[in-house]
Amino acid sequence: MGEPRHENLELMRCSVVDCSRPARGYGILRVQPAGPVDAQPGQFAMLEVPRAGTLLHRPMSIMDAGDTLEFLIREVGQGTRSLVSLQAGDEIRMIAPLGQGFAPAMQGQREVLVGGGVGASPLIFHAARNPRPRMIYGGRTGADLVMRERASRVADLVEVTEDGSCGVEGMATGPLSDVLDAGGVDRVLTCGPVPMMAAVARLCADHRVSCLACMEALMACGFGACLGCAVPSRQGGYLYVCSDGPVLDAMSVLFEPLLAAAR
Amino acid sequence: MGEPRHENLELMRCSVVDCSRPARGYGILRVQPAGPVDAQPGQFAMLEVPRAGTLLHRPMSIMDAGDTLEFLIREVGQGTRSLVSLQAGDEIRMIAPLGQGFAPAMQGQREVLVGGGVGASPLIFHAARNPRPRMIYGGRTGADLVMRERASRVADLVEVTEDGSCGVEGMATGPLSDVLDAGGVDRVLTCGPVPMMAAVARLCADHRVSCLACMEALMACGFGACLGCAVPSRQGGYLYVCSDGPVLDAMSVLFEPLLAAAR
Amino acid sequence: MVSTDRLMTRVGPLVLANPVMTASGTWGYGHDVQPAALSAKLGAVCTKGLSLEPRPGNPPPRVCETPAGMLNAIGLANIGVEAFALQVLPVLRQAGVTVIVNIFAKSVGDFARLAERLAREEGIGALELNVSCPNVHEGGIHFGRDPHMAAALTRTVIGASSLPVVVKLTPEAPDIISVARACEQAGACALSAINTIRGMAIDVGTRRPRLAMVYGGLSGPAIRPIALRIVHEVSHAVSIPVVGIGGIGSVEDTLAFLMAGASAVQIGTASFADPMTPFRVIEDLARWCESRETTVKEIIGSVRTGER
Amino acid sequence: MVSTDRLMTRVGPLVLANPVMTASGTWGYGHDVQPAALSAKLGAVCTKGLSLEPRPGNPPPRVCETPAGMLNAIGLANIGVEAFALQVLPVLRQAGVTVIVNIFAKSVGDFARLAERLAREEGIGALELNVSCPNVHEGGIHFGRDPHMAAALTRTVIGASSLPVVVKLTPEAPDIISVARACEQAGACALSAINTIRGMAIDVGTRRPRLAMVYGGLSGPAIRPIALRIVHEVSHAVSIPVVGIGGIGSVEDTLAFLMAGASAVQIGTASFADPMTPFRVIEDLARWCESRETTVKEIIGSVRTGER
Ligand SMILES: Cc1cc2nc3c(=O)[nH]c(=O)nc-3n(C[C@H](O)[C@H](O)[C@H](O)COP(=O)(O)OP(=O)(O)OC[C@H]3O[C@@H](n4cnc5c(N)ncnc54)[C@H](O)[C@@H]3O)c2cc1C
Ligand SMILES: Cc1cc2nc3c(=O)[nH]c(=O)nc-3n(C[C@H](O)[C@H](O)[C@H](O)COP(=O)(O)OP(=O)(O)OC[C@H]3O[C@@H](n4cnc5c(N)ncnc54)[C@H](O)[C@@H]3O)c2cc1C
Ligand SMILES: Cc1cc2nc3c(=O)[nH]c(=O)nc-3n(C[C@H](O)[C@H](O)[C@H](O)COP(=O)(O)O)c2cc1C
Ligand SMILES: Cc1cc2nc3c(=O)[nH]c(=O)nc-3n(C[C@H](O)[C@H](O)[C@H](O)COP(=O)(O)O)c2cc1C
Ligand code: FES
Ligand code: FES
Repeated sequence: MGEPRHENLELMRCSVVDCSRPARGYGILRVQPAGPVDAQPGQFAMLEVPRAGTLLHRPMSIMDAGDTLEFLIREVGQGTRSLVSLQAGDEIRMIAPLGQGFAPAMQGQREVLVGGGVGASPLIFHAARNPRPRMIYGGRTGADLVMRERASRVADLVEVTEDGSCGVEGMATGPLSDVLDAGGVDRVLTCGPVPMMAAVARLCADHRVSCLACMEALMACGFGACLGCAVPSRQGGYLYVCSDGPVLDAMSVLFEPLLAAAR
Repeated sequence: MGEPRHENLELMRCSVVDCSRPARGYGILRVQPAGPVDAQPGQFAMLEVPRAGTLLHRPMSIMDAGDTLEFLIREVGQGTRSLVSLQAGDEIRMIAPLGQGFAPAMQGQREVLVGGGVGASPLIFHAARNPRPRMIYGGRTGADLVMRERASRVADLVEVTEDGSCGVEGMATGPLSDVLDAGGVDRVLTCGPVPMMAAVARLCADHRVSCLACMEALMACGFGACLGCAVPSRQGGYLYVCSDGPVLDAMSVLFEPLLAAAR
Repeated sequence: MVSTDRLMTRVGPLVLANPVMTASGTWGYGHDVQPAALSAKLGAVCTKGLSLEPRPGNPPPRVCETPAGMLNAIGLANIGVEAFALQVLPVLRQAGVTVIVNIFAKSVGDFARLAERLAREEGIGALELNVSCPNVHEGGIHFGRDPHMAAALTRTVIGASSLPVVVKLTPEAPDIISVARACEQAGACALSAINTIRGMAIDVGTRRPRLAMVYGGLSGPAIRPIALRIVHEVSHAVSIPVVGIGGIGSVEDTLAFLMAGASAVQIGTASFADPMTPFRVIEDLARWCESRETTVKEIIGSVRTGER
Repeated sequence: MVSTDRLMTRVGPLVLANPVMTASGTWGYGHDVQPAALSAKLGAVCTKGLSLEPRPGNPPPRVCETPAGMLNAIGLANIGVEAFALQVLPVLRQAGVTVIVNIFAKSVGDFARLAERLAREEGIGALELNVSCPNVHEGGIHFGRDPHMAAALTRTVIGASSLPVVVKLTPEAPDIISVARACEQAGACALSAINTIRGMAIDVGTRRPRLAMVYGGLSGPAIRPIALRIVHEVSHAVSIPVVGIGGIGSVEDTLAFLMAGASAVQIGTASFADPMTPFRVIEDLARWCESRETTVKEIIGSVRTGER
């Protein structure tokens, strides 16, 4: 309470290095910030949407942070459409990093990552910074596994598709269940659609394995000012995705109301 | 009344050929419409403002219409700033041509054009389509006479600046007064700031010379739907710049309230 | 222009081929801005606010742009009822336009005279009572603020004309639900909502108001969330149809108003930027209904509230 | 951060270094979002709406974007008066922040208890009564709609606390001028306007309201023209200072509200996109006044109406 959550909430000017299109409807945006950005996997940025006339900025997980910052963006509306159409040399402002990321894996800790859709982004960042983990990567069809190449460079990849067009047929929880049954897993990190994360959290709870979920919520600010990003807490009340998370102990999240809202 | 004023109010897709910058704060936008545009000098277009998040389109006099359409744009706000930053290949939509232009000069009719600021634009178009007229071109300083080169190609140019930095020192009405005193002028065409047009109209009335003013007004639509573009009529009531004009008989316009509003 | 049965809707006794109308004051008289033949493809045209006598309107500046909206203080400039009856109506009738005539007056008596005069003409689908224009003192906004006055006015106009009466609600009514219910009880065949909301803009360079009348009515996407909320509230409070108005410019906007409970919509400000907007919306709506095998009737009021 | 005498302004007994405050609910408690040392550079901080007991707030989704605006239904989540007094106020006091504490309650009695409790603490500049939050049933919007209730509440709170009281007006009051005058007569030291306007948005894909609470408060540039008009109306109807709120994000916006009659402004939604907005506005305002050799005091109410 007594301390502000953020040292610096200045908008940082970045110039776009490139925005590649790994697949239809997706973009990988790489920007060069004015100064160095010390980001942890799981943290996010609030990106200004240039030239779209939108008011609020858009939260995006950081997929890589070194000299440049990288984001994996799926087009779902006006803001993301405008972001993936950025071109080299364009300017974009953002606040980064924000939120609580994944705690780094401890020495010898065995992790399994479970990602779906653009949820692969923070997991790839985490994998790249930690001893090569196993990663279960799910989607409806093979085309949804847009980061499969890149993921396989940093993790032992298990691909899962609902239609079986790529890897195992079914849901990500299938292979996860097998892995957990086999034992020896210390923690599971998950990021993806709410139904997937809810199922992963339940499986982990059943197996008494700790689970961290990298959550999403509609956000107005991204830094604790609006109280918009509430998710129900199992302890009562709410957790705030932008400041308590986005990485939350999956046990502390009450997924049921979120699932109902998504139906 | 019984007839619609416009045959076709479809937005026309154009691609930007180029947007040159004749001077700081000005742009000459050249676009290639999908089909041919049969525009008269004095007519205007309603230009969509791409990527600025603005709602309404912006009225712009047509400076030339052949294969391409040309506009002279002064940056005064968000819309015009965005328009002059367009680049070759960009797409822009517009409705054109709109409004009533200058009636062409009749055989042997001797005209004097009096322009100020971007008001030079429709006059240059008119001059290019008619026997070489005399054109008085005024501005605060020489830097304001951005189209002087081009104007001198189509008209006998008299330059006037308030600070004397270029051509005659003073107001455009100075040289106009001399010309009218000398006699032989059949009509005067004017476009520019309201105080200039009001003074020109008064001079012409004093000399019993007919005067056409190409007027501006704040516009929401540009095609007679909103009734926003009213200017007071000397006959009582209002004239509508977009449909009765923009070229109006200067005698029919009540300039006094417009002058008061501009103070 | 598509017009399948899927798009059919009712506004009181009016059966409309589709639920897309143009809003009063944004489409002229239906034949002067766009050809009457085009207007005939709309669900209906609401003509520019009409008074007994012609009116010149307010001094300029009359309009200015604001974030995602605009302010207007046109002052209900119009050609007067006689010119409308003699010059406009025959053209609209000929072209088969469904016409809703928006009217206003400064007294109940003048409203009645206006309605009477119009009732003598063929080809009018309904009257829309503008009891809510914020831009002129005599524009009748007091009628729209008070349930009793609104009801009395509605009754008088119905008595004077026998034409179906739509009452256009002002968002500035202290208690819009009461006004809506009072108009329903007084016999209105439908309600339309909303008219503009009074606003102001200042040019800080000159320190002048951007409108000569100082205040003007705010319209456009900026007011859409407010309009949608009011349409939702009102359509749940009455059982006559509600026509949704306010910042509509796309099929998504139209669907939102229908789902909230509107039986039809009016498009205003959006037509200023693109005067083909209403036709695009009709086509998109036809495609939307087609691809989902649904109808406008099914969409009306289908918002899923209270499920969480 | 500049803070010259040119920017000085008064809000009742409060003398502010500059007229730029942060709006309640958009700047946390003044020390948690941005450091208290930064908050100290503001004219004042209005803290997040506070109640006697802590409140968890509404279920998500709580926010959504709309054209040039946003809807929120936070539900007045807050830490409660005890935690505020014990954990927050000492930090703000220490840093020298000018604090206006925004409070709400569901009864006059609870309002009084809240005011009494806060009056026991040092370092509070004024109370701002939120009688207008549209997002919770017990949020007290009824107090803000009725002149008599608003006046009675104001009197009670003043009696209970001796702290200066600012009443925050709701644009949804049937007669906002009467409410304003009633609060003035009841002893309010200033009025602030406006709070958000209730709106709604629907996701037409899922047919669900975009907010779990269905309706939420509209804020941001979309409402600016409405807010400016209300500030102009209210500041001409009362002689106590008015604090302008609604869609302010730049020095031009701030100047417009000052010219319309506001003695100070609050910045809300604009800080969500850029949390340095208030400081940028202060700097720009200092430059504007400097270059024109003028002062905030001179700008207040200087709009040139009635000159045409
Ligand atoms: C912490 C965090 C990290 C995120 N990381 C990524 C990422 O790495 N890559 C990526 O593509 N997206 C990410 N998102 C989601 C992304 O922020 C939204 O997709 C984006 O804001 C939508 O903006 P828009 O203007 O394109 O869509 P809008 O027009 O605003 O909305 C389009 C649709 O998307 C939904 N939507 C909007 N915002 C969100 C959201 N925050 N979460 C879920 N659904 C939303 C809306 O409800 C609507 O149905 C993240 C969100 C959060 C909170
Ligand atoms: C028929 C017609 C022809 C025109 N031809 C030209 C032209 O050839 N070249 C050119 O540069 N401009 C022309 N204008 C003016 C031009 O339309 C405006 O400058 C433009 O709309 C301003 O848009 P903005 O978004 O940049 O400014 P805004 O942010 O909208 O306004 C900035 C400032 O400009 C003023 N302004 C806005 N619109 C007008 C207007 N229509 N007339 C006068 N002042 C205005 C505003 O009051 C404000 O003070 C013409 C206007 C009309 C009506
Ligand atoms: C320029 C203009 C003129 C209008 N004139 C009228 C009118 O004469 N009568 C009326 O009832 N409403 C009038 N309105 C209000 C519109 O019909 C409509 O209710 C309002 O603009 C909201 O819809 P929109 O956001 O789609 O424009 C006018 C609106 C505008 C913008
Ligand atoms: C997320 C959010 C939370 C708010 N919480 C409060 C509150 O607790 N108390 C209050 O009086 N106003 C609250 N408001 C209203 C603002 O203080 C302000 O009156 C309104 O947002 C208009 O200003 P703006 O357009 O600058 O945001 C809140 C507004 C927002 C957007
Ligand atoms: S997004 Fe604003 S508090 Fe979390
Ligand atoms: S600009 Fe709309 S009527 Fe002239």
